[in-house]
Amino acid sequence: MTAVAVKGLRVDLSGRGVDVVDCVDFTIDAGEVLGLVGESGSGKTTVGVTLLGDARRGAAIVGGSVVVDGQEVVGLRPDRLAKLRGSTVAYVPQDPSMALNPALRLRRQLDELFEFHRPELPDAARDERIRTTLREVGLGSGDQEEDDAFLARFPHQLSGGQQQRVTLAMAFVLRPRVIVLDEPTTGLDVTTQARVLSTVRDLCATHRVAALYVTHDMAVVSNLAHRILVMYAGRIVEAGTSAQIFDAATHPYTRALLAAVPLVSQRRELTAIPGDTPLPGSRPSGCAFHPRCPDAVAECATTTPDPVQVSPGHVVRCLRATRLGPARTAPRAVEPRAVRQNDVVLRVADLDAFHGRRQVLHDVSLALAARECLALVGESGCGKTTLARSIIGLHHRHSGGITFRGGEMATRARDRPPELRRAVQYVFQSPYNSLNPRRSIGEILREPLAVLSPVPAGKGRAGRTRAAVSEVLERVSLSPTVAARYPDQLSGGERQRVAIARALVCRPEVLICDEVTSALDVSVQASIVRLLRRLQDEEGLALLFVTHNLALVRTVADRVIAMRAGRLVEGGPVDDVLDHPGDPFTRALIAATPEFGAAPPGVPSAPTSREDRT
Amino acid sequence: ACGSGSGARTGGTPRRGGTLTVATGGAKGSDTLDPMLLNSIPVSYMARVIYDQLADFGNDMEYHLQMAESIESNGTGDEWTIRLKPDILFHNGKTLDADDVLFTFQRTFSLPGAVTVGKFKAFVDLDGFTKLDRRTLRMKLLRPSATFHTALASPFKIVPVGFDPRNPVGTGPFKYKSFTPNRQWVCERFADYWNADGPSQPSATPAPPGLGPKPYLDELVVNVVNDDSARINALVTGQVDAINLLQYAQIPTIERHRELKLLESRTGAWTGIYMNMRQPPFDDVRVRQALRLAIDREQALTACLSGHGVVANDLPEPFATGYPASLVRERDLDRARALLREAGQDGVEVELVTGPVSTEAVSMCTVLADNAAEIGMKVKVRQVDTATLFGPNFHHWPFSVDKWPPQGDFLTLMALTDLSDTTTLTHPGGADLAELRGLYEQAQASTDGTRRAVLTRKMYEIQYERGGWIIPFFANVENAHNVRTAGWPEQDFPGRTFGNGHFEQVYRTD
Amino acid sequence: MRVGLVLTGLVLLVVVIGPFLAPHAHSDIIGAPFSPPSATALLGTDYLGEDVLSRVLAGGRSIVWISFVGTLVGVAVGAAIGMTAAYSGGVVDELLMRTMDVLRAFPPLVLILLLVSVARAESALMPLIVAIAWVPQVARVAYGAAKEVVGREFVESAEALGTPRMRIVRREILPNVMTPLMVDFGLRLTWSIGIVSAMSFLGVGLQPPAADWGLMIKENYQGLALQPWGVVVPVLCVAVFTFGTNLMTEGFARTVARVSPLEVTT
Amino acid sequence: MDRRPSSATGRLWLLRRVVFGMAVVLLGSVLVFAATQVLPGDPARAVLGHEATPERVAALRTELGLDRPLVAQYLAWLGGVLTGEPGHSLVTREPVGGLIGDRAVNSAVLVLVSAAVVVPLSVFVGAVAGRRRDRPFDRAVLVVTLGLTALPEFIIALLLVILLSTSVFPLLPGTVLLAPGQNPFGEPAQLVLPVTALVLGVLPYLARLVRGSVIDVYESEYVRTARLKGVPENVVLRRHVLRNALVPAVQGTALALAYLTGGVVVVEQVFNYPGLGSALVDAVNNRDFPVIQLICLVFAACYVAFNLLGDAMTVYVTPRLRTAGR
Ligand SMILES: Nc1ncnc2c1ncn2[C@@H]1O[C@H](COP(=O)(O)OP(=O)(O)OP(=O)(O)O)[C@@H](O)[C@H]1O
Ligand SMILES: Nc1ncnc2c1ncn2[C@@H]1O[C@H](COP(=O)(O)OP(=O)(O)OP(=O)(O)O)[C@@H](O)[C@H]1O
Ligand SMILES: [Mg+2]
Ligand SMILES: [Mg+2]
Ligand code: NI
Repeated sequence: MTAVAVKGLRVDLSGRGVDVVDCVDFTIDAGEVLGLVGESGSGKTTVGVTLLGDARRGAAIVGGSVVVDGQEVVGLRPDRLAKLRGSTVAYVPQDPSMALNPALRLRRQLDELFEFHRPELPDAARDERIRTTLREVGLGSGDQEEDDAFLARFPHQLSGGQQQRVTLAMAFVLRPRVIVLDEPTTGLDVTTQARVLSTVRDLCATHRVAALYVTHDMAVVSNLAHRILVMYAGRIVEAGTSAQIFDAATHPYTRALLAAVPLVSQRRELTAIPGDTPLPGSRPSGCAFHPRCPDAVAECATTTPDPVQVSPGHVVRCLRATRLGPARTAPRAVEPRAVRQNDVVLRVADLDAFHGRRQVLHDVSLALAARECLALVGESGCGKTTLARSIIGLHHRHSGGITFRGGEMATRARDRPPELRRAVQYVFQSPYNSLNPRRSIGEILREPLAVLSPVPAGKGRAGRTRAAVSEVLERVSLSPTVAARYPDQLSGGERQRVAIARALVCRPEVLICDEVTSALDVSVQASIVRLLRRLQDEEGLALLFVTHNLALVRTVADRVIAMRAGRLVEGGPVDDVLDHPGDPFTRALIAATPEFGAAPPGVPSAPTSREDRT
Repeated sequence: ACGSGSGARTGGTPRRGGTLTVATGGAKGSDTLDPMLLNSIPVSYMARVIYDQLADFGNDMEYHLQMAESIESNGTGDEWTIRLKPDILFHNGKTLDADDVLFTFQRTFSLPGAVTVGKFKAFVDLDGFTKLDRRTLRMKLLRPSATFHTALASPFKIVPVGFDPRNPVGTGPFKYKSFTPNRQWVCERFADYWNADGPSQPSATPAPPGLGPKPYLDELVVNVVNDDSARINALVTGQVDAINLLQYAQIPTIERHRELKLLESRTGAWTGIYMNMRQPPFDDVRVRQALRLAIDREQALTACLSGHGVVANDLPEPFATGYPASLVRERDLDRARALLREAGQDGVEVELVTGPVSTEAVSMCTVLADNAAEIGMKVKVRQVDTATLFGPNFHHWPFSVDKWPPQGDFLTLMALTDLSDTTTLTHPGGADLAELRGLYEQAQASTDGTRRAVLTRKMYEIQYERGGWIIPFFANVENAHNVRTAGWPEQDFPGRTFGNGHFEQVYRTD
Repeated sequence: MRVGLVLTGLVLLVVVIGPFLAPHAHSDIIGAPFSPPSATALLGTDYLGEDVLSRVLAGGRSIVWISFVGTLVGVAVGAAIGMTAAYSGGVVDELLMRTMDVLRAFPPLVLILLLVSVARAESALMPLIVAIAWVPQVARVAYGAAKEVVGREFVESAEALGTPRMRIVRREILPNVMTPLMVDFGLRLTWSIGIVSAMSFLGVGLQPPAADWGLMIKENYQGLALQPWGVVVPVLCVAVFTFGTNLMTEGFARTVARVSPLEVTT
Repeated sequence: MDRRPSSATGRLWLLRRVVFGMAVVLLGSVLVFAATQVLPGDPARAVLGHEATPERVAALRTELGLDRPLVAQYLAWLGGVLTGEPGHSLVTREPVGGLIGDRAVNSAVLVLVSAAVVVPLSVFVGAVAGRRRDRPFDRAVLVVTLGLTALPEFIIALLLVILLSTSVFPLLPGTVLLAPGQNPFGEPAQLVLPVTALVLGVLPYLARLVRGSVIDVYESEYVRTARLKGVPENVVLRRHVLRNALVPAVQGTALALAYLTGGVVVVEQVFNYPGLGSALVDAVNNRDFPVIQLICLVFAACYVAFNLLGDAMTVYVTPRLRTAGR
């Protein structure tokens, strides 16, 4: 039974005749989960909210039809639309911390739905429904008093995972026919994500709800969605069942996306998609993907492709759909590198670190060899950043030894000699935060040179500095013209390259990367990872790679150490640790990481202590 | 000047009783109803309402006896006998007698900051009093003073023995009810006013005969509204019946409103500019005279008073005996320039310290500076607040301003100003001072009025030729009231506003 | 924003070249007080008989100068204090900002009155007095803006490089608080004009015979019924100037800073 | 979670704020005292007037304690303030407390009445403008508020007097005449213009603040979520928008109150209103520093109190802060 039927949907930026999405057709059956994937800016959210008859401020649905549960929502009167929203079709927003009203208690926010959609329902019945739903999303305890106390809370009194579950409960409490989930797990750690995903799957199955699941992460939908739509620049470029997409991806874009995803189970050479997603209004003619497409031919630039059915239910919008060879779902696996372990450049011994009076690191010791990439993994809040910041001299409250090539390093960066400050460099997590928005890239890159003055003063200094800047930009594969731009004129990936360039410009020996890819799309992540590997190979950098993403560890690192609650729990060569995890914690982490290609991973359902209600 | 409007226009039938609400300007936080400390316009006319004097100058500056039946001196002017009128009651029911007068003198001399003491200091001997009977007091003075009776006529308010300024008691037409400095004070009718049937000051709308004894009003409420605009606003919107210290520019506003009437009077009050004769460049008489010749009195009168006043010739007390009306100074820029050049002070620069002592004080200085520039003298006007103006430098500014009410007698004034060591602003010295002193002593010692007038005139002439005062004009006082009130005096030569405070003859007509 | 620029420019033009165009010296008495407009006095005369037009042309200098310099100095000093406190943290932060809190407890006009009661408002001192009144307020704004920046990673990155503190404040923090500071400057300029003219109005600002718009309003208000121009024109000048600077600030805030000016200040 | 402080720290927070506020006032008193003690003018002279002799002035200086060391003067003064006897006016010789008390009440009435008018009005205007963003009403509000901010307060006040009292429509009294001790509420007509002047002074800022925060909230994800939940538009405004938009409005109100206390100085002067502001201007002109000191201190205390109130209210209307104590 069809719950959603979208035909010829087009959303324009108001009054500008520029489409955000166009020619979108799809259907969702009751009980079916449809995955909608694509890079940032491809129009996923735009499509998602049209199912609720909505378009964001500044945009409008200008064509096509959206039939939800037998009712056309395009052009529906506002009051009728309001009746529909929440009861027939529900929405789970991307960021629960922003989407819950901070001034209202949870009960009120849940109850509100009954107030407008089921006013006839007696209080007791409502209560019952709310508590059942809470149980379903894994928040209910079965104990009425405890539930009441929970419902009396305000949103800020919940953890991120709990907040996301509340939004799920809000969506499911009225048993809608259709539900739209917009990247509901971004920002959650893997274990929490795994639990939210299983909740969604169970709920859709039990209540026969049709779901549209929006995400940019292929791995996430791989074991959730029955069918998948791949979106690029406002068009659906490929649609098919989960199996068809993962096993027989046809569109070059889909293939590229898949090739960019790192896997826990397999060390693979990640390939990045060159360039950026085009914005509405500046999309290339013909096939919008052609400038980035490895398989593009001249025709692609001029002819807009029509959907082609390559097999039953598998539709591809590519001129060369039938002519491309078999899918290369599994990129080339690579061998681990050999690193000499005895050439230790950086050593941390028995480090205890504190935030205020709280000790966050206990007896941490590690050694980093030249040319080596050491990954540091651990769940959120375990102390990874604190360790990295202690090494670089930004976190001062610690005891224990940090030595560089045998020389003791002062706790404060300012107290260290310039030579040491030059040799150990740090790249921050967020490229949006780590570049001064008011200074040009050139100025940003010249700053380390000016402060550490490796370019000797004297005549021609300015020229040599400029040369150094151009050179470092080239090393991170950016054009020297970027120097004149400001950070907000760059994409996230380009910014992260600049951040890396800033670290590289004074030719360090050790680079500490703290979650440098977690704010980026997978394909951009792939390009950054490739860049780091290249630098390591070509320049002999030693890398301390901090991450919570185990799949990345497999791809990037030579050795890994796992940390839990401020203590190291396990360490060793990457393949040893990931293939035969010794610590139960490492094992759980591996299990929760979404995977495709390999056997679908199991999803742990027992809540861990972190998620316990306080 | 446009006088007090055309004909009498009253709002209705005159009646007794009622409350008169007025708004006054010029009040200070330091105002007090203590009659020895009167230091602002409002308290000076309020004192007239509550207290009374032995003798007085009328609104026309004519001397007359008030509570005294007689004030007589012996032939040499060093012994005076004061006889009081009978049956004058204080507000507390006590009858006025010689002890009260004696007490008033004693209090004047012992109260810190008493303003009236200056007039008496040189003459009155506190041990020289003899009480002849209940109503008669004889005073032996330290030295002759032929004008002692006029000194008694300038504000010298008789208070009862044991007077307490927190509960002021006098013999005036109104009884004190409440007083908050800088806010409001209230007085009520005193039924036993001794002079209830006495003569009134001339008025365009005198009380009709049937109105009974004075005062006619039941209550007098004086609100302090120091801001000129706020004050006239209060009158226009009917919140008060009368206001004082009207600005000349506001006169047309009054004239536009049919229910409002202007009350304008010439005065003998003046704002003077004082040259310190002991400091250069004013130690040279030529410089002083040059400035006095340079100032354009007509222009000053127009600019500062919009013409509401009369030109003066650097001499005060125009109503005093001996005032030389013939001494008129014409503007003469050539002579002024010549004098300045002679003195070698061409292009000299001086600072003129001025402040809000009167509404015209600052503009007067501006005009002077303007005129001085024409003879090649650079006068820099520095405006300061009263605290600074009257600060420690007050008597030593080289060039400054101050405002004076008329004293009724030039000798009294000289004693308070140029002849006083401590309070002079002009600091005459040498031969001038000696000559002035001599003339003053002679005049005080002569009981012959004609001779006194001659001596006084001599002093006036010295002032005119060599003095340090610049008095460009006498300013009119401007008040306004609505037509629901009448009986206001036409004249107010002392310039104390509200018809010199003669509220006892004001009545309502609504 | 363009309208604001034009208005402000117009006023500044009057201020700069006005005195040269004035038909009379600003303190020359040219006729009877409050005479209506005539050929000699195009806008009539004021309470002393001075030419209103000449005084208007001459009277902008003081107010524009005092409010501009006062605001500039106040914003500069306040910004320096706020940024230093925000970046230094710890004792310096507490010391500076608590001092500012104490100063901030006095409404600007009250602080100014307090200062004026100490030092008379000589025209050279006035900008300083205005500046002092703004320092604590601006310090607060700069502190807030800087505090948001000091925790950011690019500042840490500079610290990890061992960049000298002053250089961090100048190079990393200042550019980021510049925008709110500019908006703040615009707003405070507007307020300064109001405050300077209010000072004249209260009689604690510039003193006659100086020509000053605020003073003119006070001086000629009583003659409003006779000769409105003496009040209306300076009021218009003040209003146009504040309106202009206000529009400019608003425009700047919208286009460059993408914030409402109020958000910056509160 | 570990970030949540206990209830004790919540109460401690308030206590600390109060203590801190008092410290600010105390330091403010030092500032005020220090500032007023370096006066160049001689208050004794100002009191006695122009006919006083130097001996009289010296005697008065001694009497007033002006010849004692500064610290001793300060401590004596502070002790006096704390025990309710903040000295005597140099000018009237009356106890300062008595002089100011009545005026403080008047000013408080003025400020509170203005606040009572301007706060709901601003919230209403701001909310409607924010709701109808970029529509004619909103545009009109923006233009009018911009125009109002361009006019200094005293000019607004003068224009009001011309317009509504003396010249154009003589409807209302343009001068306030209150007997000492008289309740300003007894003469409501007299309050209208001063209150209007203050309201017009504050309205632009507060209304724009509310408008801005309403717009922000309208743009927020949770309002979008509420709409996507099918909540009717009027309920969205009432329940979801206003409640959250209130937070900046509360802060803004505290600010506006503080601003009003400053604004009374000018407005009182224009209307001859017998309040603290006009008393301060008089005192400044008279160099009556016991009065200056006390009034400035009262202003500072009010400001601190308003801020404290604003903070407390903010905490109260912001669950995130209010429940921090749980
Ligand atoms: N109302 C709007 N006004 C302006 N631009 C818009 C609007 N709605 C969408 N866009 C633009 O259209 C493009 C698609 O937006 P959309 O949010 O649907 O993408 P998305 O795939 O959900 O991206 P993300 O993964 O970042 O959430 C973006 O470039 C966005 O900037
Ligand atoms: N400035 C701080 N003050 C107090 N506690 C802090 C501070 N920064 C971090 N912590 C605490 O220290 C612990 C370790 O934090 P850290 O940032 O090192 O974790 P992390 O492993 O990097 O986490 P994530 O993966 O979320 O980045 C956490 O419990 C955190 O709450
Ligand atoms: Mg999206
Ligand atoms: Mg971290
Ligand atoms: Ni006349």
